[in-house]
Amino acid sequence: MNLNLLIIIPAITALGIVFSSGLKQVRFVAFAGAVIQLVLSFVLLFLFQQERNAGNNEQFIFQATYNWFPSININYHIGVDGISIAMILLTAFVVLAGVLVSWRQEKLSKEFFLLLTVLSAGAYGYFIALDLFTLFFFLEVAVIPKFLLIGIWGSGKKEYSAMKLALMLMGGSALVLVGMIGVYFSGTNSLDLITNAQSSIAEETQRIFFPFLFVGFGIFTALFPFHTWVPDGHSSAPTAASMFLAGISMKLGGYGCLRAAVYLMPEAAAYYQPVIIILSAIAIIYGAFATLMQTDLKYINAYSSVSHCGFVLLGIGMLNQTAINGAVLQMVSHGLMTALFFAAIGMVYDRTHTRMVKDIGGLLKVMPFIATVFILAGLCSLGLPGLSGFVAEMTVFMGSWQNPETLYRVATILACASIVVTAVYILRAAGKTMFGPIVNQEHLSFTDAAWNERLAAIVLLAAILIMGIAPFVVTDIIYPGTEVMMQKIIVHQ
Amino acid sequence: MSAYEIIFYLLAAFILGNGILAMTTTKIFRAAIFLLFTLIGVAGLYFWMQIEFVAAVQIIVYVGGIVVLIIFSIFLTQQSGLEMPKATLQRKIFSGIAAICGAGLTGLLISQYGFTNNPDAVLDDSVQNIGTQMLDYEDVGFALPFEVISILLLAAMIGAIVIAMKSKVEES
Amino acid sequence: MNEISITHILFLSTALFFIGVYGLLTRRNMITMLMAVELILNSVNINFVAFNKYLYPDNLDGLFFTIFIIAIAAAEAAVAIAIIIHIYRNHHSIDVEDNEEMKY
Amino acid sequence: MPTSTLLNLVNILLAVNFIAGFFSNTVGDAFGSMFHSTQLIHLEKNILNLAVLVISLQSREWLSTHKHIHEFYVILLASLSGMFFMISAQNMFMFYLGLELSTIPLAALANFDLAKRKSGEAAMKFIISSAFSSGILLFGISLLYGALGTLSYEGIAATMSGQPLLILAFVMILAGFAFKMSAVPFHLWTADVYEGAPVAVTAYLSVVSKGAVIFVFFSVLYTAFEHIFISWYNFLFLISVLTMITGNLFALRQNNIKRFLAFSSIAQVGFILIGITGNSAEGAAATIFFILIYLFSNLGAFGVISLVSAKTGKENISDYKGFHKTNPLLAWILALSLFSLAGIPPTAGFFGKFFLLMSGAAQNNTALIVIAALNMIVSLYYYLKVVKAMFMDSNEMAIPKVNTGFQAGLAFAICMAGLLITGLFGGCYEYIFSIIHL
Repeated sequence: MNLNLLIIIPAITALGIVFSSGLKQVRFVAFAGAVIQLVLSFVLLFLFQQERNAGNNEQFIFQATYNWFPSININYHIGVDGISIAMILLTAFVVLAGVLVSWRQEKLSKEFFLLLTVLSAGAYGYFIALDLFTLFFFLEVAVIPKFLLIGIWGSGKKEYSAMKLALMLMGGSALVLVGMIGVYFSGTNSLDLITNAQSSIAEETQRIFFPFLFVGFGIFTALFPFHTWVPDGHSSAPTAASMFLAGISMKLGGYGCLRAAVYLMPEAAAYYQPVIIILSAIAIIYGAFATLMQTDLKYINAYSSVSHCGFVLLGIGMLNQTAINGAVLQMVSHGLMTALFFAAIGMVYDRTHTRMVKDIGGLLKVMPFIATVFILAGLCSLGLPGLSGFVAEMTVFMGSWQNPETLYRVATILACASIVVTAVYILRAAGKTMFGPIVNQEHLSFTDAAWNERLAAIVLLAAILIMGIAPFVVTDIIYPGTEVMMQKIIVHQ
Repeated sequence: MSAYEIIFYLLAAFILGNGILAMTTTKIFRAAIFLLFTLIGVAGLYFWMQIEFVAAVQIIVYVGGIVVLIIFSIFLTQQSGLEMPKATLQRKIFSGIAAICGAGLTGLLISQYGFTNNPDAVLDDSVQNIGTQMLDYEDVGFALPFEVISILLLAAMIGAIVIAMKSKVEES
Repeated sequence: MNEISITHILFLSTALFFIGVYGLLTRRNMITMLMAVELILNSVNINFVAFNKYLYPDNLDGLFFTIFIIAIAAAEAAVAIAIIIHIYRNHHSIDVEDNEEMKY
Repeated sequence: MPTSTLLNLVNILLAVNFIAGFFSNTVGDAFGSMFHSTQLIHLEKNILNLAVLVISLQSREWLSTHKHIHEFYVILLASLSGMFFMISAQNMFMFYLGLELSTIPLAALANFDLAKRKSGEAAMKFIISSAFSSGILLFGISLLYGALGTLSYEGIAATMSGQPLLILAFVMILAGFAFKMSAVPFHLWTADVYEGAPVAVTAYLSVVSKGAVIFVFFSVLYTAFEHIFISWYNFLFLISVLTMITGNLFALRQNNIKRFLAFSSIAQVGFILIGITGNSAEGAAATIFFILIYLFSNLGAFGVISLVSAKTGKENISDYKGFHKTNPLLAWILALSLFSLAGIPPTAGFFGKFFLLMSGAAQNNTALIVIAALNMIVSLYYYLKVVKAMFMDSNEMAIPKVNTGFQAGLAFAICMAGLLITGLFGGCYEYIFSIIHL
């Protein structure tokens, strides 16, 4: 299969949006694009499995290379392994749900859907890139749409949040840039992931440039102490943008940490392992406790995202296969769950026009569907068995426990303990807003979810349930991918 | 010390003295006159070096042209007897130190480099030779620069006229 | 004939150059700044002529450079004075600080 | 001839000139060795031709009310021809002559907003500072001539050494160049001149003038001063870092959008210098490529500003609040241009900056790359501030709808197409790289 389709379809969608007028046409084009992309992702999954079953054991399948700038050996190189496919599927689900949720986006609808599409194109391109330049290109493509989405359509102190987010993410990518240049001049004179993975980089060089790459990508995934853009950005963004931000954008970072930083520089990863573990453990605990203090639903989910993304980094930092599998699973699971959560919050907000926990109550009676979605998302977040969150976090814990050193044991236990805190804030928020007495009598007049909202929620819920009940569907694709990577990582430890 | 040397040092003192005065005097008209003397001194230096053509050009263009232009513009734009605004002392000291250090460093490096005069140097600077080379388009010729500078003079002239021309709007 | 070392002529031109630089840095009047520039260009001219005369008499590079610099200086002065006169008509002052509306 | 016919005719002729540039590819010398031509030089001239064409298209609005159109074009083209002679020069003499031909008439041009006080001041500042910088440059050249006895680049390269006096001469020449490129610490004239001069002239100064000087600068560095690379690397490193930082810090606090672009262009020069420190074919290619991109991005921005300024006279960043509501298309053009200046993909600026960094990094100077990366973030902040003003701030007194004429529209189309195509399609960079023979 030609992987370029994954970028071409959003590009065509974007063009279509540019040339259509009025909300109806625009959203139809965007919706059609998202559906086609989702179908395409499943086709990709199917073809990928077929190839694997046919005995194609290459690390990356469907590779394609174009000599972009031959004189300095920069290529447009794409290909997928199981990890990429999982991320692509995640993106397709979230994008579709995001378009559905924004169905009634009256204000500047054309620009809104255009930016969403560009953002998704950046994410797709990022997940299939096998050359650091290509990767970096798509990473940055995805930043500015976020800035505009938050700044134009956001709420609250949107301009501040948008600026903070854009600068911190660009700061992250600037660090990545330095790291990339370090990789290029480490001897291979190439930015190709495969080429660089095959020739090992000198350890001295690794130690200099690993922090750049890891922290650079880490900022995208809320690495402590660079997580401060997350709460502001997520809470100010319009619903669909929050979904994209938490669901996709934060995953760019985790994926990059794994794919570029740890995979290319395993020795340095081992060298810096304690730092990574400590920082991610802090992020988990800090995120959980900070959530306790929040009274705004969006802030609750934003801070809990910091905590959950800490698990991704913790898993990667443990440097063993189970933990890394867990990290990838957590990326997918958290992407779906948080998107669902933000969608539910957005639906509540559209009706009540408040996100404060104290102003809302007893919505289950008024709008049972939305309330159910909200509660399910919360349960997934606190790791209820049967939902995706449980699978992912369990795997991370199991992987982490394999690491016998005291420091890592402590970190693991602390991370486990954070689940309890998560349960507290989730149950408190859900209980107050969904069960409890009705606070505002006006809320009685609200209608339940419209068809587009239902569809969006169902799409995401389905994915969460499938992952929770039959995790092997996902793990089967991911494991071979991480296995190949682990071979290099373990050899070099 | 031969007369030849003495003349050089006198010329040098004349040039530098007038130069300093031109840059430090507070009355603008005096500054222009000191500049005039400096430029005449430089022309004298060319005569002393026996490069008559350049000396003549120096007098015709600089003394006869530019300085007259400057004096003319002084008359047009301000009362020549008035004192000009003074730079602050701090600025003067800073500039003075910068200039002296720069001159000292450059002078030091020049004397270290040890330029030695080419003993059998005979420069053919006859007007005929200059004219021939000026219009020569072969290897050592300056025909192209000659053309280029004519464009330059033309463009500068047009620009100057457009700017300095009195427009009717301003009169009303 | 060649008793004077070229180094002495270079000292003269260097001194003249830095006198010009000093003037440019301290003067706040446009016409006097223009005068400073003329001094700088003159010092360069002395250099070229001296080098050409005493060191490299094979061709006339330095001499021509000087002649062209003089011509360019004339053009420059003409444009500058046109601008000065124009400013004076609009502002009635040509001291840089008087009419400096623009700050860094 | 009525004004509009005249302007149309001029623009058509400029377009013909630009297209004809592609068909003239004679290589060799003329007038002894005074005029030299290679494929690379043709390309550089074509880039400048394109820029002049775009500027001419954009400034139609302003020119159509001006009384001295004929003179404007005569002076503009004289200055352009000066740049051509300068680029084609093979010795310091022709270089100097071309440089003066390109700057002295420009000073007159900077004064072409005859009724405005600032315009005259800008012209004066420009001519005095350029005369001063020529003076320094000339003193350096004269010392070089005295020490080496030659003015041609080849001759200098053959006999150049690390003697202190020669280094001093080199530093003086470098200072002269720094003035013309407005690199720190010789940048003080830039903002005032950019603000005061008419927008068309500012655009010309910031793109064509600067571009031409940079073309010459790196070719002189790479040919005449090739052998003292070790000496100039540190100077250039220092200048580039200072230029970037100063440009960025001052750009942060500007209110006037022309001053803002002036400081941003200073910062861009710092970035270009990073590429030049690479001292390699990659460095040269990256520099030319970046200038091509810089042309599109800067002229895109100046085009919008020029239109707005000609129609409403507003030039402050705060005037641009709510610009997107009234002029969505122009707002997007300005935003894309600014993104390209900030180096954000998929605009071409991203590729340009990346290649500059890559060629600079070839000297293994990690500090330089880190500083550059940090500066990219700072610069992003102020570019985004303008974008924020246009898209996010509300304004009762927003700039009313501005009509884009056909010609200005064409200029925008050229800029935007250039912004998107030059980077994404690698052929452009590869072509530049292939014709560089150092």
